[in-house]
Amino acid sequence: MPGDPVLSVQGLSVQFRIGGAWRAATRGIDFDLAPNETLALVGESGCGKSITCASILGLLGGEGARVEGSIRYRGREIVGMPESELEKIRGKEIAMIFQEPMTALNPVMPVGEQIAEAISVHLGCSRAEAKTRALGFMERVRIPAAPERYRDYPHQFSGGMRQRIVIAMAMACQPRILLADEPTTALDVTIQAQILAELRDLCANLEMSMVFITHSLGVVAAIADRVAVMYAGEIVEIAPVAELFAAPRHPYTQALLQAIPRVDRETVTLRAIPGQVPAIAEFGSGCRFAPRCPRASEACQAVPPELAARGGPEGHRVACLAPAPVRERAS
Amino acid sequence: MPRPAGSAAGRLARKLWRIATANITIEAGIVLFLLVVAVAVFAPLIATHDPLDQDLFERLGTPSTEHWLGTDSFGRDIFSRIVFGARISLVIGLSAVLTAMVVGSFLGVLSGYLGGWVDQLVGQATNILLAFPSLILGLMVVAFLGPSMINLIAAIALATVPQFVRVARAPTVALRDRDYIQACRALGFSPLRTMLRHVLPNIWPEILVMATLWLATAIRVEASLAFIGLGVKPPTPTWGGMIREGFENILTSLWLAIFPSLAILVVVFALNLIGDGLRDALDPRLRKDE
Amino acid sequence: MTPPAPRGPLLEGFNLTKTFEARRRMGAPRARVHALDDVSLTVAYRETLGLVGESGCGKSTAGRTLLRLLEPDAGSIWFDGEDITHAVPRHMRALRKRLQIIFQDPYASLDPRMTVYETLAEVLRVHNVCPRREIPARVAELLDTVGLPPSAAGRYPHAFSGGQRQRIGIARSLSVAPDLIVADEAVSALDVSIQAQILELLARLREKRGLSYLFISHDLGVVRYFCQRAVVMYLGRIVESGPVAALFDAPLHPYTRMLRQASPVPDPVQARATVQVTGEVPSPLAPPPGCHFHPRCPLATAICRQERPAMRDAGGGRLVACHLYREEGKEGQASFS
Amino acid sequence: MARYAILKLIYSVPTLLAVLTLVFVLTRVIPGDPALMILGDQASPQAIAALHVQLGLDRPVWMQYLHFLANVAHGDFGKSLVTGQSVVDLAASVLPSTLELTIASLVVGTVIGVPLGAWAAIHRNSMPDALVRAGSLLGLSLPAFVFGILLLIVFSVQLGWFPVISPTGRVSALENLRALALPALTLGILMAAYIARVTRSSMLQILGEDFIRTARAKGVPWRMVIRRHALRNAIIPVVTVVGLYLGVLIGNSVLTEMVFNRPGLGKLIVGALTQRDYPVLQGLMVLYTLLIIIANLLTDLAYGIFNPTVRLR
Repeated sequence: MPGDPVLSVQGLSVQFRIGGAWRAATRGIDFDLAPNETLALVGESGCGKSITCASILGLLGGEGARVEGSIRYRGREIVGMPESELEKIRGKEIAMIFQEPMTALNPVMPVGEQIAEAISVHLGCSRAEAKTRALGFMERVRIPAAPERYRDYPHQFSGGMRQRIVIAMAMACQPRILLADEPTTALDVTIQAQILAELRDLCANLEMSMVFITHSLGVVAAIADRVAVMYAGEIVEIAPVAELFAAPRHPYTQALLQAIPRVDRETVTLRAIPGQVPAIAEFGSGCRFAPRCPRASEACQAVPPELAARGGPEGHRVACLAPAPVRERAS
Repeated sequence: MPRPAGSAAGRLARKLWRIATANITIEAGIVLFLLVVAVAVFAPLIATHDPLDQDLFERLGTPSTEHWLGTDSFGRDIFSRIVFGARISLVIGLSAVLTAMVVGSFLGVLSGYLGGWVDQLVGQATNILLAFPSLILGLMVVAFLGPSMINLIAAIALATVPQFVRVARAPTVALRDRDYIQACRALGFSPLRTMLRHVLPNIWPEILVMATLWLATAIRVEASLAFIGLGVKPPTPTWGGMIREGFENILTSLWLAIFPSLAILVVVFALNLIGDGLRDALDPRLRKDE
Repeated sequence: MTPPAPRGPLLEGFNLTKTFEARRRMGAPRARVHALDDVSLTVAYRETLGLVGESGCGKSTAGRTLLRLLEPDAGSIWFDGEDITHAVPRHMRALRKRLQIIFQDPYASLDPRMTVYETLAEVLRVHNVCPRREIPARVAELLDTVGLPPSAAGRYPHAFSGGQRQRIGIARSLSVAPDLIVADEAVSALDVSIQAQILELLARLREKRGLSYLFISHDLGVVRYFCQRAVVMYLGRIVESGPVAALFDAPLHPYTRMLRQASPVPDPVQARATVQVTGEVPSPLAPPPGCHFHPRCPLATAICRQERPAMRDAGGGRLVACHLYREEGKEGQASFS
Repeated sequence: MARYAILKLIYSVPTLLAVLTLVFVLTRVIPGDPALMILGDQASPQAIAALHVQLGLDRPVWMQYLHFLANVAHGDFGKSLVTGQSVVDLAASVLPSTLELTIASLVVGTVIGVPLGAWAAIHRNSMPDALVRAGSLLGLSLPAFVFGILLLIVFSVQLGWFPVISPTGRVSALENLRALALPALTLGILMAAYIARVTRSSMLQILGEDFIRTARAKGVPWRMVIRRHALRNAIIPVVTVVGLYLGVLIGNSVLTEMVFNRPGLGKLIVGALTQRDYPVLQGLMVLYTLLIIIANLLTDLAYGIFNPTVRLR
């Protein structure tokens, strides 16, 4: 990937106050996001992927949460940035779309106005101008009869159309980065396929980078350039998408891929991962997957393994003391 | 092999106790309310005079060591009248609200769970009654039937029943579509068992909160009716009635109206404290994981 | 995994129709939703039948109607050779020992105020499954069957994770020793690693106890893995049915094909192939005339817009409701080799 | 919308009929002969019989009922037993005064209650929140007549800012306003206590919704999020509650009118009660029912204006 990263996350740790003590929901999250790149954060519920995403926009503030480490957007540090500065970045430089299109829209405001609001807040243009731009984006995301539907309310749209409106809203100021937090999870598969195609298209044409959060490896395969697999608040493996699916190295990634029943071919046996994801309070000091890992040794329990290439190509890093050997790929 | 964790009633009591002691608002409310209840129960021991005893030489007396809170226009001891007045307020309020709670919750759960024509009928009746503020409804009934204790209880209960129907019905309807009530049907449980064992235990918190808050309202309405002149007949001491008498002498003897007003305020405030605290403690949105 | 061969029908629905009245807006005229429109399906002894479709297609309604948790407006339901369409409540309650259901959201389907022991013991008591003094032993046995520790008995549902709750739900269904379980999106809310565990458990029970399942799911991958046959629904109607491998490798109905193409596959090459997925499911309040799918169908012709296609036998245990079947069937097969 | 209003009115016919029936039944079960009550104990049997015929009491009950309904349909509620004036005229003469008080209280209650509730919610668990909560709880615990008496003592008797007794007859607008101030404040502040609570909890719920997060993620400044997104949604349930509270206001106006000796329906009904003036009572109850039905209708329409999700396309 050419160019300096638009977003650089280093040593990110988000802590929550639980029963009087600060507990880290994520630990040592490191990743870069290149221009025009789509990075998928994938993992099961509670792995910290959504929290990581929300912390990028500084939406986690308040008494109950604490963010440590560094998040740099084109060289500017976001962690600790005052709210007034953050408001200038939110929506304009970095935009976000959410899982539930139903609840993500204000039910008593016409959808067109909700799109135009972001435009007038950031670009300070007139009402008419904002409306023209908003309409343009409604058409851009293929909402049929956009001018007639500008003044309609969210409940008058289907789930798929609502998600398109949320996307139009995020696109409205042509941000550099789009954070997408499980944007297709609440949708049916045929709608999901269309929204994914739409997002791919927008990213390519508007030269935008995207952080895409999902629990589905199938969706990852369809959208991502690079993938970071998360487990219990940590990134365990990060690699280009083809590489990750062809030659996964972390035992968790491998197990996850073997646990998916596939529609395109016969699955003879499904390999379930024994045990369950630890709760935040149960996080150990060593590798957090060790208790469920078939390859775990005593060393794994002691110290957290670092995310490193470990004999593979530099772009494919894995946090495991005993990763699968690098496969020779006949290219 | 672990055994079931105690009887349902025992668990309920423990849970109530835990909630009650966890919240300072509820505690304060309960202490205040129990104090009033104690005053009502032990009224003959606490009162310094016979509340009906007239002393024409001591009319409209200011508070003194003999008459702590002064005397009224018949020379009766105000303190003793307030102490005995607590009995009327509590008996009418509690009887009315308990009646309304039992009848209303029963009808609410029944109509919510069964739906159909039962629901239609109960719903219509409730809506008609709900349209009326409790004071107007109470006024109508007492105006025509006469202000006896039983009629007052009936009037206030009638005005309160629809509140309980509503509060029991809405969550029942929501529960009916919840999977675990569907599961009860799928497991072949009878409607009665499902309602008693699975619906009711899940809605009692709301009913309890309602009961506390409506007890406060009932006491207020009883006092209001008495103020209008529709309370238990004089010379029986009622707080509302005392304020009514005091109001006639408002320009000369302020305390006549003030002291019974304070008594009402204390009881109603205590009940509102409890209800409000309970509502917060039981609100699933505010509740921390147990 | 090779489940024993099916032998004859166990649960059958014939021409089931169910409509719901839509909630009325202020003063709007009442509207009806056809959740089930002439739906017939059969679950054979020891068979696992998948029921797939997108939200609002009526698959969940079908499952609940077959269990008579909802009453059909028309059609009949037969269980083990007996017409149970109008079985009286008392008889129906007895039948429920043999017909069970597990739900999507295991937390919502458990009474939050009852311990696991109470939940299970209640069922055993109500149906007199065993003598009272044997209840604790039976509960322990059930917990063991679904892979929960004995200590689980004294805890409340909220103390468990999603996968463990689903195990409790399964234990509750098993407590009456049913012949058939309707699994309504039973693994959809679970993470993949947990989903695999629960599927493993369900498969083991199928082998050990000879259970039949009606397995309702929107996930084609799970259905292909777990079921022998599957039925595809669209807007209250069945569009296609058949053995899973044939159904998903060579769909006959254009909708099945679209669904199959849209289903995510963990393979970057396949996942990025251009998919021909268009349009959205129309409002069930006003479904299109003729074949419900015609507005989204790339192949629709005049007849599709006017006439409801009949269900046709396509051989090999397959049925399809498409006017274009004879012409397009082979083409459809060719596109997925 | 118009169609909805008409439907709603048609639906209130059964309610009205039920109340009319109740009123009729209640007047028939009262112990005592109305004729005796009107003419006094000394009346001759002939006079009583004559009055029976005049009042229609000699006919069978079902005919009396139909007659009663027919009269009501014609707007005829009979004459007061005490003054002989037509009930409709009596009610019409004081209705404006009660409506004036109700509407003024509604305005006071909403204008004070909504901002206080929103303020408390925004500053949850801090000083403003605690103050508003404690104040509103106190307000909820005060019976209207007690609070009225308190205000009367402080502002009229002690400070002399407002008249102790409302003036009757034709008075200047300013004087009228002065007389209205205390009763409207009494009811309005009590209502504000309730409205503040409802607004607070509604606002708290809305602030936790996803679309608030969306608005923040768009970069909308916090003050604007509150005003444009949170308040506009939080107000919707408050509309319903304000509407329901109209009934309480009408009820409480009886008490305030007594305390401030203000002419109105409340004074009329209390007078009729003490004098057992049954035709007036009957008429007033039907009038109250009508008022409440209208209040409910207006609430529903207002709800539709604030909540587009129930609005017709």
